[in-house]
Amino acid sequence: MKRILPHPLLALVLLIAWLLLVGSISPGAVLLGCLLAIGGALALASLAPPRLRLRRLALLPGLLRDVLVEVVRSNNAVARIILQPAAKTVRHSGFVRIPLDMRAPYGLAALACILTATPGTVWVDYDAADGTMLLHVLDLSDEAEWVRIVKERWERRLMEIFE
Amino acid sequence: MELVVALAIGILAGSGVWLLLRPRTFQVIIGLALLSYAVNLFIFSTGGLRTGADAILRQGAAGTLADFADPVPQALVLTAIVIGFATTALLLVVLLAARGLTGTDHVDGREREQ
Amino acid sequence: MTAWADHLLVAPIVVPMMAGAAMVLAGNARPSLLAGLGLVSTVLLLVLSATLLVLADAPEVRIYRLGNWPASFGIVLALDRLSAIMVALTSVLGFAAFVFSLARWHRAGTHFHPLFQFQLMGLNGAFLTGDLFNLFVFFEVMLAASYGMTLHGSGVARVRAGLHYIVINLLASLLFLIGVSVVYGIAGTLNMADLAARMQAVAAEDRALLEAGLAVLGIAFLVKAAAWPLGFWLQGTYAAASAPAAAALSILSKVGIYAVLRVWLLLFGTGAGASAGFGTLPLTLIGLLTIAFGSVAVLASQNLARLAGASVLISSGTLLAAIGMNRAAVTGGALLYLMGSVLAIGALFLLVELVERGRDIGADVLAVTREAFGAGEDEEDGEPGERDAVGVPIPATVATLGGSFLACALLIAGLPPLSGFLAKFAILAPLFTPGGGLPSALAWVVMAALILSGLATAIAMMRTGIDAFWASPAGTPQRVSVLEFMPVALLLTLCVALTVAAGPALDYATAAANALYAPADYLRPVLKAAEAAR
Amino acid sequence: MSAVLLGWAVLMAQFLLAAATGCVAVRLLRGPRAQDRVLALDTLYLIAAMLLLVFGIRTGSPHYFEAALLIALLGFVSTAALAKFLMRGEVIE
Amino acid sequence: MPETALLLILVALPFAGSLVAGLLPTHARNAAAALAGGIALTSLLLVWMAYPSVSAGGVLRADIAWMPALGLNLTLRMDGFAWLFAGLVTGIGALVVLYARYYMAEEDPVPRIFAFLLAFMGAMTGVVISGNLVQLAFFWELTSLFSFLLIGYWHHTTTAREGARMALTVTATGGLALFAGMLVLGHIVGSYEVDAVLEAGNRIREHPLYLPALVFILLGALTKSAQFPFHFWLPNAMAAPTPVSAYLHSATLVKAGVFLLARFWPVMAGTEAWFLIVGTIGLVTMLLGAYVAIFQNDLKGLLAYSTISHLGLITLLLGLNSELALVAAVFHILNHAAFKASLFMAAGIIDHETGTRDIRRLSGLNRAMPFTARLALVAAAAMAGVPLLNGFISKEMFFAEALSADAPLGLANILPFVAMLGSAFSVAYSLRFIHGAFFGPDPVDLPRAPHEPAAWMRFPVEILVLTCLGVGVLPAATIGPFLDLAVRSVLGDDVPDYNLSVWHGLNLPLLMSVVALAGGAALYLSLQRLLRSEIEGEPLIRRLEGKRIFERTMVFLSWRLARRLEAVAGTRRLQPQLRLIVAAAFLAGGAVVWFRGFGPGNLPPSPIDPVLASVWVVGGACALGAATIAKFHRLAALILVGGAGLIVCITFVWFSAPDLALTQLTVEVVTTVLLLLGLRWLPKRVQVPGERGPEVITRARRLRDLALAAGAGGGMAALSYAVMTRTPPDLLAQDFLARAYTEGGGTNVVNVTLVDFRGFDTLGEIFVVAAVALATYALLRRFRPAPDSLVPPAQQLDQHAAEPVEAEGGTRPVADWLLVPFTLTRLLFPVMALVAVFLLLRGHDLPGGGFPAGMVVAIAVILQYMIGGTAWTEEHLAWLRPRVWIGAGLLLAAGTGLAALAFGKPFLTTYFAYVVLPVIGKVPVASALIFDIGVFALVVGATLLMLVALAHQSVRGRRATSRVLTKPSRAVRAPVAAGED
Amino acid sequence: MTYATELPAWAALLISLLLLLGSGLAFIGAIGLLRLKNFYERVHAPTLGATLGMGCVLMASMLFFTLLQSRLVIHELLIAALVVVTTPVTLMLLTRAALYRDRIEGNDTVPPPPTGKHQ
Ligand code: NA
Ligand code: NA
Repeated sequence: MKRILPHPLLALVLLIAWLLLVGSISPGAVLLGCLLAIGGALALASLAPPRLRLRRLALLPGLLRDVLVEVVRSNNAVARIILQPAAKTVRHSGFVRIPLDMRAPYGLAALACILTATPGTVWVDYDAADGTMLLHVLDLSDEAEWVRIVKERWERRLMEIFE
Repeated sequence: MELVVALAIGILAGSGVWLLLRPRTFQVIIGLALLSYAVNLFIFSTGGLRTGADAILRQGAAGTLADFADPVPQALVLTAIVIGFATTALLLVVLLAARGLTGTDHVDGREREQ
Repeated sequence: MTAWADHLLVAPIVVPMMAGAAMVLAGNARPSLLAGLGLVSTVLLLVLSATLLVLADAPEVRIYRLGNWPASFGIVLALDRLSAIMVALTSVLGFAAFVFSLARWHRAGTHFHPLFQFQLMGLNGAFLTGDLFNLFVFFEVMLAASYGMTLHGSGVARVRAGLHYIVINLLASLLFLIGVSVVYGIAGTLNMADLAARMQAVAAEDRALLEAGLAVLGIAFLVKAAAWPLGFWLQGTYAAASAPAAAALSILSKVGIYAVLRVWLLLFGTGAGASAGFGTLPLTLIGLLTIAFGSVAVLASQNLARLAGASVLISSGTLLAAIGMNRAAVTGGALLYLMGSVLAIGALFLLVELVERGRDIGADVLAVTREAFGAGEDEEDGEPGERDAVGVPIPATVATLGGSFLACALLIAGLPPLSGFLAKFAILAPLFTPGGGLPSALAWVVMAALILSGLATAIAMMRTGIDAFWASPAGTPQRVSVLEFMPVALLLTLCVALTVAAGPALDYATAAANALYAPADYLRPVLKAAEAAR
Repeated sequence: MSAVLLGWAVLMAQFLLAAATGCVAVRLLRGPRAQDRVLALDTLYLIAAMLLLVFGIRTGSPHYFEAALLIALLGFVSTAALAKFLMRGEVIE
Repeated sequence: MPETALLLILVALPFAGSLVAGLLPTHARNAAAALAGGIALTSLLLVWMAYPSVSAGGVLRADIAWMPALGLNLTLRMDGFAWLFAGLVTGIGALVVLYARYYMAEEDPVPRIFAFLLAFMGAMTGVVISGNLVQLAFFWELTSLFSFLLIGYWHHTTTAREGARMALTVTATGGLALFAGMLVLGHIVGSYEVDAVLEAGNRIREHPLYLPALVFILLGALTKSAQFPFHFWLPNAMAAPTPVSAYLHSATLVKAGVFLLARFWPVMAGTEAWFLIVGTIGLVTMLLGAYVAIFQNDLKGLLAYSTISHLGLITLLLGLNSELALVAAVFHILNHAAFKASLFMAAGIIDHETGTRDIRRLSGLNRAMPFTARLALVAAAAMAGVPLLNGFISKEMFFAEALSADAPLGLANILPFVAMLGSAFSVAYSLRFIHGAFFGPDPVDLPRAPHEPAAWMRFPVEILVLTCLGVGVLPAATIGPFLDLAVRSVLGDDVPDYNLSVWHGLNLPLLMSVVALAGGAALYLSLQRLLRSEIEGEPLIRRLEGKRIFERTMVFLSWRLARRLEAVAGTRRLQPQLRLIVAAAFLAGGAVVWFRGFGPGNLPPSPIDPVLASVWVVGGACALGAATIAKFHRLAALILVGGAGLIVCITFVWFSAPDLALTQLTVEVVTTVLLLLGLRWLPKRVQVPGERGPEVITRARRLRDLALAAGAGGGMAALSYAVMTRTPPDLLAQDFLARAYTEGGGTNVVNVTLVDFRGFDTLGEIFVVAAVALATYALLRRFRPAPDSLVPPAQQLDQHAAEPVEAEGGTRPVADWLLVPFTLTRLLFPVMALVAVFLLLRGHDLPGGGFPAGMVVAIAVILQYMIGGTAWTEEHLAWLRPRVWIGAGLLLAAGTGLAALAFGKPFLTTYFAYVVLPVIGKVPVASALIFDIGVFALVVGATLLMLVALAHQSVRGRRATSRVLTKPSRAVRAPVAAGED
Repeated sequence: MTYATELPAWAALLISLLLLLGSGLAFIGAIGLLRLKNFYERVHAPTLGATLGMGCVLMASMLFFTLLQSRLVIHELLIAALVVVTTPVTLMLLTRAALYRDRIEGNDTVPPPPTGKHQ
């Protein structure tokens, strides 16, 4: 089974992507989609990606919702910062180094996606040796607060899902 | 709209020619890239500019020029883009080889003596 | 249904195409397999082109509709005598260069074989196609392969020259595209015959535009033909290229000439309405200037390879000047000239390598300076005795090479007894038609140009030849394998054959030229096919 | 009604995106650092994709979607290449 | 023997013999000589066989079609005059061959010289029996060619090479002029046939082109006959072995010129121009040659200048426009041939036996070789015009003509005196020849002890001297009939009465002879001191050495001037060439427009879309920005070009061309990566802040380029505007749209056009891509980076992060800063592949197709290379073998085209049908899709081959560096690579 | 806009709002790119367009084509997914590159590399 379909979850994603692309769920499309998904998974297998294990899938919808809310919220915040008159700049931006406990590659990737997708924060660097991550924050008032946000709001839940 | 496109072609071509006449190989390759944009747009423009024309025929129907953009210049541009891409790649490699062998990136393979 | 004989038209393109593709797949690991494939392909091309020569000798052109689409709509191939001549020259030169390369050049770098096949494919396609844009595509096939061929073997000189060659050809290709698209935008077709048929109908206010587009197209052709002042790239490129590549290049510059001939005569023939005869005077003038520059360049050449390149310039100029005279008989002569010139220059390029092999680099420069500073005068001032002078036996290799060089020189300079002289006569004779009215001033200039350029070539080649074969000490003779000499011998033998059979060859060439000047024979089958399909 | 409203909105959206393109272009031209330009190019890719999507709505044609998809899929490759070049002086090591 | 065969054999036999001789082994001297002699004798026999019919007034002809369309046939024509010359050529040829057999050294590779001699003889025969003007020019140039080879026989000596080169340069130039003259003459006459020409005398002389024709033909004749001012090549030609000299100087090469003058004398002479040119040149040459001959110290040099003088005499005679003078000229041609050949042979014998030809060293040889001395004496006397020898009679005739000449410009008055003076000079140098070599004290210090030569070597001389004597004593009986025959065939019925007898009574010519003989003897005696001095060359005009002037002129014209002109009219630099091409295109298009005049078209322009217009403001700014900063800020320029490309892409979408947008986009990305890969190998270029502004010249050059760029841009803009605003013609597009679905089976017309209607273009295009990829790969295999690019980029020396980091589960492939991208991009690989398949499969009906699909796959792979590194990617994607993709793609695409042949359809005919499959339903099956898959495979393979080959350079570079720099230090750091801003 | 006449008014309104919001965010992002002081601040600006901006436009597109073609058209989700996945990659690489360059040039406003690492 593993040899035929090495990454079943990813294959499923590929099948969905295919169906989205062709915009049809006719038998032909599904059949071809399955073939391509298997092929894609095989191709991916040759790149030896880390194995993807999702442990607590139930957490995922909540996480997604929070991400969306956070995206909207920070969009608003950053838009304000951009549009405020130049004179009123009391804010300062800066880097924060955040120690991470998570080691799962997909978890880290997901964290990077979330942090980068929310305007106002950019994942800059990750140091595997000491497990710290460097974050740049547009409106940096309190470094500790950011460390807390990242660790509590995102890292913990991601670790539950991916580790 | 024709004027805008014509001006666009002119600016691309002008910039391209200017760079083409410069002494450094990199300038030349950038110039050729710009020039081929200009030429591709030029070919494309000879078929006429049609915003919102159909690009795809409806099943079973024959198209007419009233509803469709002229496909011939498009086909020509596609060929031209591909050929342009290939030759740009070759030129790049040759200019790298020239730089490696002659030690300079001057188009003549030697710095001009003053 | 298409008769099998009809497929012969596409065969000269498909054969090298498939051979080249198979060679890519075969990889570099099995050189003998590649060589075998190449040999099969080139020999097959020889046979095919001979057949096409016979097939083309008919009143009407032959049409091949690719994809079974009607002419003027799909792409057609058209075979007339001119195409047949060009394809035959390609095949012969291709065969010669290929055999030559088997001695050593094909191992000088990777991918020689497929690139060589692609070059043949591009050339044949360019000569056979009846579609303007398809002509562009095959120009590009041929050029892309020729880039590889000129760079084959790498090294400073090749890369340096190759860079110029590529940049200039890219620019010319862009000009080609501009010209083609204007033509399409105004005339609405890409098929050359269809275009010719539409020329008369082009509205007066659109004609200037069409002609401007064609003028730009003409510049693109002239760049490829290395006309002055657009062809300075040629000498350097040809001189730097490896021998088989340069030999094959000797027909490449003729592609520009071919395009001028084909497009000009078809579009600006008598049927072109107000555009008839467009640009002929500029063409002659450019041709004459090219001859002049070529003559100067041939004299100023410091080495054999550049000299050979300069002779290509003269040959291009001669053809352009002759075509510009806009008379069928002159063009017929020019075609005869083209045949001999392509073969001879091809042979010369192969020979250059054999002669230069084992000579000191810079020997040519020495030769010229020796002459320039009159070194060696001391010898004469001594006793005028000649008894210490005993002839030096010439090794067979040197003698053969020398003889071949002499033949090349005679051919290229247009001196008797070989075909070069006859070809020049064939160009000039119609300009000085026995018993006709007084020759035009231009005719005198063309005569002067042809004769003086021949003289310049003769002087330059004599200088180089004397130095290469007479002045250098006959120490170690060059090592030349039979495989390398056979192609030279083949090309020169063909030149001799062209001399002996000058009459029939000229008849063929004149028939080709006459057909070009009476494009109705070209248009009829193409348009007939188009009509039938509508 | 719908047509008028939507037409106006599309036009406005296009104008905003065009204006965005203009802002980006200033960064693209001014820099000052290479990373600024790369960032601007990346933004330009993004805006171009949006412009194409809006254009799809304007013409009611689904055929421009793939172009937007390709921009989203491939645009980042050139940005990543540029960034990697800045970082390592070499795109492929 | 039929006349055709006779004439043909006469011409062809020597050439055939030459070929055989050339193939003989180097030392087969007897075989070669026998062959050559046999052929010469056979030829002579053939000539003799022609005598009966020629002497009866007949003209032998042979006519073989060669280029009948242009009136150039192999026409051979032998009348009396040609017969006489043919006899001369073959007869003396036979003697020379015999002489050469003994003259040439044992170790000389003689077959070669016999081969050349025979070929030359054939060419000369061809000249004299040509019946066609062009053919005459043809053989004429052949004589130049073979004389070149003969003179250069001893090519290891400088003198031989230079003599040969000079001879060929001068005579071939003349030959080309002659060719031009023949063309003009043919134009005047209306035919190239000699017969026709000879009948058209009046037409020729009265034609407006008479003078050009005359000048051209004379240029040919006078250069060949070594007439002033073209005489200088002849003395240098004596670098040839003596037998060759004997042949060239007596019967052949130089005689070709006077042969031509005599041949066309009836139709071209008789005008004032003729007299002024031919007569004057002959006169000057005669005097000059004779004067210089006196002062030659080399026996052969003396004879050479004497030849010039005698040919001047003949030319003068021909120039006198009198029939009797013509007779004298023809007669003197024969006489000169006889005595000059024998004298050259005698000189050769002296040289052969003593080892020197220097008159100052030679002396008293009549004791050692009395027989030779006597022979030489007689021959020299004939040359001096001593009575009872042949030279005397023709000289008498000359004096008579000089006295009676009807010359303009008062030349008639001085002619007799000039004639006497020339004759006296001739006596003087003849005396010097004989006295200097054979008389006086015994020679001292000669290289060899002199003695008589082999009998057979003397034999030819004996024959010739006997002839001189025979003709001198009994002219009418010996030469009479032949001369008459020749003259009659030239002049036709207008032959004047002439008297071939030794004694004409006591008359003025006789007196002149006596004066000349006495004067010559006196002159020789008076010059004794001067001649013995060491001073080289002749007094008065010593500085006017023709050879030196010629060399200087040639070096100037053919080298210095040519080099200068080439530098002025050409360039080896790229920029001027590109400038010229751009300018030429601009001017060509512009000129047409200027002369024809055109304005914008008749269509109203469509309304301006403000969105696209403002987007193009950005696009234009990008283009201009790139143009401005590309020199110092390469990366920025690259980014800006990317911006412009994106705008082009948007434009394609705007104007309903989604396929173009897709393709442009993929190309855009790959090109950026490609150029970035290249950027690493280019030298750093950093703008120095305090740098002074460009020089004035540079600034002017830039201004010019700016104008050119503006012109080109403006021109293209105007052209496109004009085309766009014109009513579209009856476009082909109509057909494409109408048939795309019904006959092409696809709804995406552009794609159907690409893979079907114009599939041949696409097929060509993929071969372009393949060729480029192969060429790129081949070139990169030999890539050698410049030393300064060998140093890894500064970034890498600074960051040691490139080293793999130890982590759980083995070595991680990438640096940890790439960890997250590495995870994400790997996931993107199958997604990209999926999109590619999607684009490929839908292409025929919807935007997409093989090309963009292939590019997407290539980009997917490149992304892995970028993030994962070369080594890792190649380890994991080993199944990607670009060359296989290329080959398979090409074969698939071309093979699809070929498959149509099996169905009796032309190449590339597509097949299209719907197939109903279970479950899936109706599925379109189109061969065009297979074609497109071929395109796809090719694009994947070619793009990867290029990019990966380029990427590999870094790996190779690193390997090379690690050998050089084991420990990178700051000192070797290259300047910061991206000093772009 | 002939296609749009068939659209219900609510949809038109919604689509219009989404379009305006999306493009407005992109525009604000672009302004941010222009206005913000240094690179590290500017790097945040485009995210506006990339996240919510793009999201709005995609939603507008989905809505529009779903109604127009009377079938579910949601392939825009792919673009959304791709943007989410690719944006971190670019920004991360780019910011790190900027960081590196600033460190090399001794710009002390940027943090030093983590301890125990070479610089
Ligand atoms: Na963010
Ligand atoms: Na397509």
